[in-house]
Amino acid sequence: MPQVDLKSVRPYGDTLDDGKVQLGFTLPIRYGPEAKEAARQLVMKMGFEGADVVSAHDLGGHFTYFVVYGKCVHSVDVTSLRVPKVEVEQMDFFKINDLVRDKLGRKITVVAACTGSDAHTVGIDAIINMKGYAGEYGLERYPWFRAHNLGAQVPNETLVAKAIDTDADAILVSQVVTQRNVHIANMTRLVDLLEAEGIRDDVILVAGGPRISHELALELGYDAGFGPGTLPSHVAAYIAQEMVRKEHRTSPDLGKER
Amino acid sequence: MPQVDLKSVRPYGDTLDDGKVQLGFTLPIRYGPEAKEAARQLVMKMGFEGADVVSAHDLGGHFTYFVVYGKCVHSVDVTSLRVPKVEVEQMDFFKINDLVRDKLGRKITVVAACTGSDAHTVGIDAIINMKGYAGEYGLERYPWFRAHNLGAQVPNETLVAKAIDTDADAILVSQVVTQRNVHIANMTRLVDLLEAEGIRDDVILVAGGPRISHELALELGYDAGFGPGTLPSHVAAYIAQEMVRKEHRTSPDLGKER
Amino acid sequence: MKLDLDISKIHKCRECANDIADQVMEHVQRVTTTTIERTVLRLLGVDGVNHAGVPLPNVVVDSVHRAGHLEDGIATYMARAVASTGLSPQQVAEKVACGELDLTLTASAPAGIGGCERSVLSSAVSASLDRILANVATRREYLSRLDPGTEPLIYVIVATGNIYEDVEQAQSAAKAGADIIAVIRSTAQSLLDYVPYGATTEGFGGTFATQENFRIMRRGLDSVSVETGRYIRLVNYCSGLCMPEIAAMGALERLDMMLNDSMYGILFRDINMKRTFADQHFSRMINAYAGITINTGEDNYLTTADAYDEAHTVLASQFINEALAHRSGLPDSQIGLGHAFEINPELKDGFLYEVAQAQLARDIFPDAPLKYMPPTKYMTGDIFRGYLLNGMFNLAGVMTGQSIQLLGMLTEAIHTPHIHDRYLATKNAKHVFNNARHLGDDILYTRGGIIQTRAEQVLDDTARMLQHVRDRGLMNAMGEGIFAGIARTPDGGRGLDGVAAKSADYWNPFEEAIASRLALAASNDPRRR
Amino acid sequence: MKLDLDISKIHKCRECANDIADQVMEHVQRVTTTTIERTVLRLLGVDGVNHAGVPLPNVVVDSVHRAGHLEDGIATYMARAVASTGLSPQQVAEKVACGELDLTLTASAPAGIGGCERSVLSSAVSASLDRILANVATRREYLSRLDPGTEPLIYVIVATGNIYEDVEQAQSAAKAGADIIAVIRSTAQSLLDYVPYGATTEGFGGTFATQENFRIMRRGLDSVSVETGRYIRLVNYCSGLCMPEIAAMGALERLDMMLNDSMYGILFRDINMKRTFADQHFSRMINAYAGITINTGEDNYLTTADAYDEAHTVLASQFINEALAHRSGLPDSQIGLGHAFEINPELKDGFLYEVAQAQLARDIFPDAPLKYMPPTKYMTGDIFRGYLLNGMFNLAGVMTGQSIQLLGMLTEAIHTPHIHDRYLATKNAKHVFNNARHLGDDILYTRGGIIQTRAEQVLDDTARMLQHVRDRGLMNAMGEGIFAGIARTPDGGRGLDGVAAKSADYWNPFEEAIASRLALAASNDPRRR
Ligand code: B12
Ligand code: B12
Ligand SMILES: Cc1ncc(COP(=O)(O)O)c(C=O)c1O
Ligand SMILES: Cc1ncc(COP(=O)(O)O)c(C=O)c1O
Repeated sequence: MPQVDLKSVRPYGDTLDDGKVQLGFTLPIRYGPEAKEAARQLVMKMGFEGADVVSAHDLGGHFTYFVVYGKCVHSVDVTSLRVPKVEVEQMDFFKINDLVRDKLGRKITVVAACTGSDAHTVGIDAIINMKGYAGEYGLERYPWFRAHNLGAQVPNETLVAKAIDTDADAILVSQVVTQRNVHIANMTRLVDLLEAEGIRDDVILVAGGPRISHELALELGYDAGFGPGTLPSHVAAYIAQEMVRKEHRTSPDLGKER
Repeated sequence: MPQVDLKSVRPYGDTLDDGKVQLGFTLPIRYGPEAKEAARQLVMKMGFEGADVVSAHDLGGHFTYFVVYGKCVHSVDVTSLRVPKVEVEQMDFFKINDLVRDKLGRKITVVAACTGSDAHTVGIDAIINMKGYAGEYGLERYPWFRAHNLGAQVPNETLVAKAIDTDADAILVSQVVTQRNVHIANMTRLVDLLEAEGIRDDVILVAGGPRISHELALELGYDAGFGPGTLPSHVAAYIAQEMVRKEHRTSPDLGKER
Repeated sequence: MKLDLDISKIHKCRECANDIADQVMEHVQRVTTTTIERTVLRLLGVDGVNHAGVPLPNVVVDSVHRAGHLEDGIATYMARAVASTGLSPQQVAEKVACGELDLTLTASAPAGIGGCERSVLSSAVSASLDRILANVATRREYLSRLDPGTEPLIYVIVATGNIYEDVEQAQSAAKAGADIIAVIRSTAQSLLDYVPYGATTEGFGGTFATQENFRIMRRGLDSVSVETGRYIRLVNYCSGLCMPEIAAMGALERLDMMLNDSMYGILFRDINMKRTFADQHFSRMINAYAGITINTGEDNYLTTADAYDEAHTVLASQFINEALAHRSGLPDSQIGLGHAFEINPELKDGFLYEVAQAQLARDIFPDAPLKYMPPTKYMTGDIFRGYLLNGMFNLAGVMTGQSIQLLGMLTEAIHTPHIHDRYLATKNAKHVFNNARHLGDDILYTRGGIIQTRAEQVLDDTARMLQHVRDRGLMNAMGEGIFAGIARTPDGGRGLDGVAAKSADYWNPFEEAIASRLALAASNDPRRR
Repeated sequence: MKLDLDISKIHKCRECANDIADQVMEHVQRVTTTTIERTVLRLLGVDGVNHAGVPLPNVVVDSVHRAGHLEDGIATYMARAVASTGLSPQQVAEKVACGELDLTLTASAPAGIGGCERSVLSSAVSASLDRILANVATRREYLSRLDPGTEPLIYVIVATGNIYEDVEQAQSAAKAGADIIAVIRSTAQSLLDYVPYGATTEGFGGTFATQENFRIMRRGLDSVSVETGRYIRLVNYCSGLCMPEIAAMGALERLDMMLNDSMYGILFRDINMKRTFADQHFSRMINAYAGITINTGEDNYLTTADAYDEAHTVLASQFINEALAHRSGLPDSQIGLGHAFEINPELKDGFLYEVAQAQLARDIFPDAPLKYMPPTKYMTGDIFRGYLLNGMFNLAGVMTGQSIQLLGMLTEAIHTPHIHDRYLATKNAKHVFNNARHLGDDILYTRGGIIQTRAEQVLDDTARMLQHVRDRGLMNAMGEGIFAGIARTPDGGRGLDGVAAKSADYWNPFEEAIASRLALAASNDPRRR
């Protein structure tokens, strides 16, 4: 097979650069030959060289669902991609606790919640609860962490109050429901509140959820974002390392002495 | 629900004009966050406002398969679409035979084949064979048709020879295999041969197959094209009506008298 | 019985569940709640909102409750007001709303009201109950005239947040073959201590349950029923802080099924259990009277707890839901006990364990219209895998004779369903149901095989659990996190402030009337079966 | 036996099939064909093409055949030429190709050659056979060192037309979990009366079967076998006008399975039956010797005939293929009888009929590595439906203990598989196999139920059909369109000109050697079991 040109990568079906892409969508129009043609033309507008409507289904009168295969002409320059990633060295339970003990000398306090009207606790519980997730312990079991899990449907105000109350080092927010971008509004509001309280820079602010990426989190003013498949140790390692970094920034000598 | 603007129709997920489209494709690059970003960017290039890589699979080292959902910004003007259609009034077995008897007064001869290296006879058999298809008789059972089915893998030359030999009124070609556009080459060659023999205008030239549209057939110089779901009566009605039209064109009075 | 279970163990479980339910009923009969009283008003025809958008039933009940007088029941006050003003209940409510009338002023009157004062409401009570009866008749008429569907009935959800888009999606689904449409509620409506008003177009993850929305959707479905020749059933939720009010709305607007679980709100919405147990009872009486099939929510346990390890909690909860439902007058044919296909699909022979669980429910509750919930927890963004899992789920459904199959969506992990997701799901179910229609009849389970052994084990675990719950009492046992790993206490959670002890003169004309029409021995006699 | 079939009916069928096969063998033993003789040359090491691109085995055999001298076997001429020139067979062939040598000039020599002339080839013969044995040993060694896979083995096709792309796709499939890779051939290679030469990159709907392509793919699979720790099997086709030549190539390049049906070419490629019956026999002897499992092609019947109505033709053909395979020395463990999941999926209870058919094959051929083909005919552009049908197919496969599961592609009706189509198919199969691994063991079929009744009916129809075929003789019966509705006559079709009656002095050193190594009683004694 000829070499892939990473400066110009195209979809691959069974031959390099054949551009093969499958699409599925509904148009709010009546089923029939014209509908198929509309689907074809729509796909052509996306930058396809050929498009084949391989199936069309009447969804009851005035909607039609299509599956289309086409040959995409676009390409991506993979060499120029930069994906922001949480900067963290992977560590296990023991190493993380050792790091906190040795470099920080005190427990890290975190408060966590699934905020707004969101009641999906399974994700945040996976990170925080004793019992943990995928064979790993949650933060509650880390001897050098003090974790407060406020549970579901927590108003941003309550979360901020708890953070102040416990003098938290980190705030962990879970957002699962994303319909009508409710998570964006909700996450933004938390940052506003923290800023209004003047404590935004005192805490490490972390978001997580199945549709959260590090990039999105950064955009919304968070320090880090964690997506699907996150393990407790990922989060704990990040917080611990970030705490140590912070400590060194603010009082470099003290940090070293401990 | 607000009215659909037929001049600007967009994909519909659950809200008018939300533009929701699902895509699936493979890129010939290694699985990982960069690959996901490449997929996202590729979709953005197609004219999407947002794109969410909802799953990415490692296809064994240097290929990654993605499923992406995005919001397409393109729209189609459905009011301006024109889809060429075979011009034919639908008729049943009895009406068609009556038409041929009454307006033509002689049997129509057709020769049919699945040409080139293509051995998919089920489609052409459906149209021609006695036993027919989907509850309809095939052309062999039409008393006012004389049908010769040459079967599979018939060289274009053989087909043309048979058409000359039987003084055929119509030639029916089936093409199922389309890989590397072998059907286009094959169908084009048949037209060339007919022209070389000087009989292109003496016959009604019809193509059919799962990837054949009337539009494509016209483009390649055929009189009509029939796609998936064609019934014998569709083809018979078309040929009968076209024969009658032809007859009237060439000898209008004679035609009327019969 | 396909599983050859030990009948005595089943009897044992049912006995425990009855004892558990009776204990709960002792509490239920002693209290009323704000939403029960608002329900009374709604059934008396009180509707609309005040200038601030607060529903009139809330305005009126709160005015009495704030004054600490809910104990006699709102009907007592309303009857007095009607008797003394000659206004209709709605007019009384409007006057209360604009401050022109204060119902609590009559609170100093001698406790209890005479039969003659009570009787001013009797025409309003009958009118309301007759309207519901008329709905029952209309439903019966539709079902006899149109195709009532074949089990497993196909149940899909719509959840756009906009009732008008919901109708589009529902009609499309019906045409594709769906039998039942559920309008999913906007996130956390359960936590609202009032029912939103009017047609709504802005929900999150679902559409608000309002009476107007019910009406709009019912009209949409009736029209598509006639068009397709199949009666399309409508579902909504009467969970949360307004269980009985929504039950009443559903009864008035001819819903066919309602999600109504005796413990869902307690566990999953942290609603106070004293509140919920009272609310669920009255709401279920209304459901029963309206011929509405309830859907219980055992599936929810398995979204947080492991479906293999905690299978017995589902069965235990089904027994409890059944026992409590009987006490509200629901016949077996209206008790749609819930369960779910949520075992980790990567488990070897996982399909056999799913079949075991589904068959177990079928064998134990032969007359219940079991509601089978699809895989959700282990769904990922891999839509093809999702489509296949849903196919296996549909196979388990038809094989084990489930009644109501809530279809899984291939995009479960991604978004609330797009119009074609639902279409594809319906095709999937129809294909599997048809292609394997009689598979269940055509096979036997090997004695001592994986399926049969698993079923026995789950039944044993259930019996043990129910005995424990009986011994501790359900309210206390719930403090141990026995369901879904969630612990709740009798006085924790939302809505306890809406619970009031009944006085000796407490009066709820609808409870009385429905109990008598349903021939419930007496609404406060817990010894019913 | 799960189906509780009447054993005597099965015996009856097998008896008929043996009689049918014996009749065929009477013809087989009397003739040779151009491709059989070319195979002899290939096994003697003759390879390469002439200036016009014609393979040397063709050049040499044609030169003799054109002169009408094939009756003695090409080995006779080659031995003479080698003996008289001292050249190697390859050198002889090259000289023939450039016109420097004419083998037919020795044709006037006294018929038959002496043992001493014959013996000049014996080292070439043993070298060739030993190389094949070494391949058998290598395979065995791989299978013992690496994971040999669990049945049903996952079989997928690659079909890009370009052998290098095929390797990419095959390796990706292997990593996803495929156990077996088949390289589909370019459209109509069956009709070529020669085997293309060298690495090829331009096929239609598949890739040319050439020895170099076999080698390239074998290398690719060996490398991924080591990488994944699982032995990945390689398959190609020895159907068509070159059956035994391709069998020889497969033996030399360590293929593990080959499509080899006794009637496929006759029915589906209109190849002359006298030609095919002779070719399939020798090709299967080579397969047998090389430890290659054959895959028969009964699935093809169902792409033109209806799978429900014509189910018995599949079973009848399996019996015939088995009987003929035994006569070529194939043990049951190498007879991968084919069948398919092709019943119209819209048929009510269709899945039950599929299970009946698959279980029937399993019960009747307990030691055969049955090859189960996926739905193709009723696949449409609806890829989700396709994915589901394939899931049901996979379920039938694991439930009934199939050995080789050729995976269906969700895009079956659209294109030859894209790289992710195969990936998705593999995930589908692995999911279903794991999730329902012991379902077959855990259930019994109801006596007199749909499945059992259907199986009996198919067996009865099969018995009737085989009796009829025995009475008429297979060659005549094929004129009646009994398989796939296709009628063929003994002298019709392609390739009859390549058939020659053997002389008394006919010599085929490989047939002899293999027959003796396989302990076949004698290659021309048809009375073997
Ligand atoms: C379980 C579940 C429920 C359960 C929740 C039980 C509970 N106590 O959590 C119940 C049944 C109650 C429920 C209800 C609803 N749900 Co729900 N539910 C799901 C489901 C099936 C699984 C979610 C889950 O548990 N995933 C497993 C966990 C482990 O994964 P995770 O959340 O991604 O978490 C991981 C990472 O993201 C990360 N992470 C997550 N949070 C955080 C936080 C931090 C700080 C960090 C570092 C990491 C991190 O780490 C975790 C471990 O790796 C999904 C569908 C699906 N398969 O995804 C729908 C889904 C999430 N639900 C959905 C909806 C709409 C609802 C409802 C709003 C529906 C309704 N109107 O009634 C209700 C209401 C709930 C509410 N008020 O929010 C939608 C959301 C659609 C969208 N994108 O907006 C989904 C996608 C289903 C769908 N397709 O419609 N649901
Ligand atoms: C059956 C079948 C076979 C059978 C064919 C048996 C036979 N005697 O026909 C067998 C097993 C032999 C076969 C072999 C191959 N097949 Co095949 N086969 C199919 C299959 C499963 C069904 C086709 C079919 O019968 N459809 C049913 C008929 C009724 O539909 P139809 O052809 O569309 O016909 C209708 C209309 O199109 C129209 N019509 C058709 N012709 C005509 C002509 C006229 C004049 C008119 C008016 C109308 C008309 O009317 C018909 C009735 O409505 C398809 C997959 C699929 N599900 O579609 C693959 C498929 C067509 N095959 C395919 C391939 C690649 C092959 C092979 C080349 C593979 C190989 N390398 O060995 C071989 C070789 C065959 C060859 N030389 O051509 C590919 C083609 C890919 C492509 N687009 O190029 C497909 C799509 C499978 C795949 N995904 O790879 N195949
Ligand atoms: C019984 C029951 N009620 C209600 C709901 C959800 O409604 P809400 O989010 O309004 O609590 C569910 C969840 O599916 C349920 O199972
Ligand atoms: C036994 C057998 N041989 C060969 C083929 C196809 O090969 P060809 O197109 O080269 O005839 C098939 C079709 O799948 C088959 O089943």
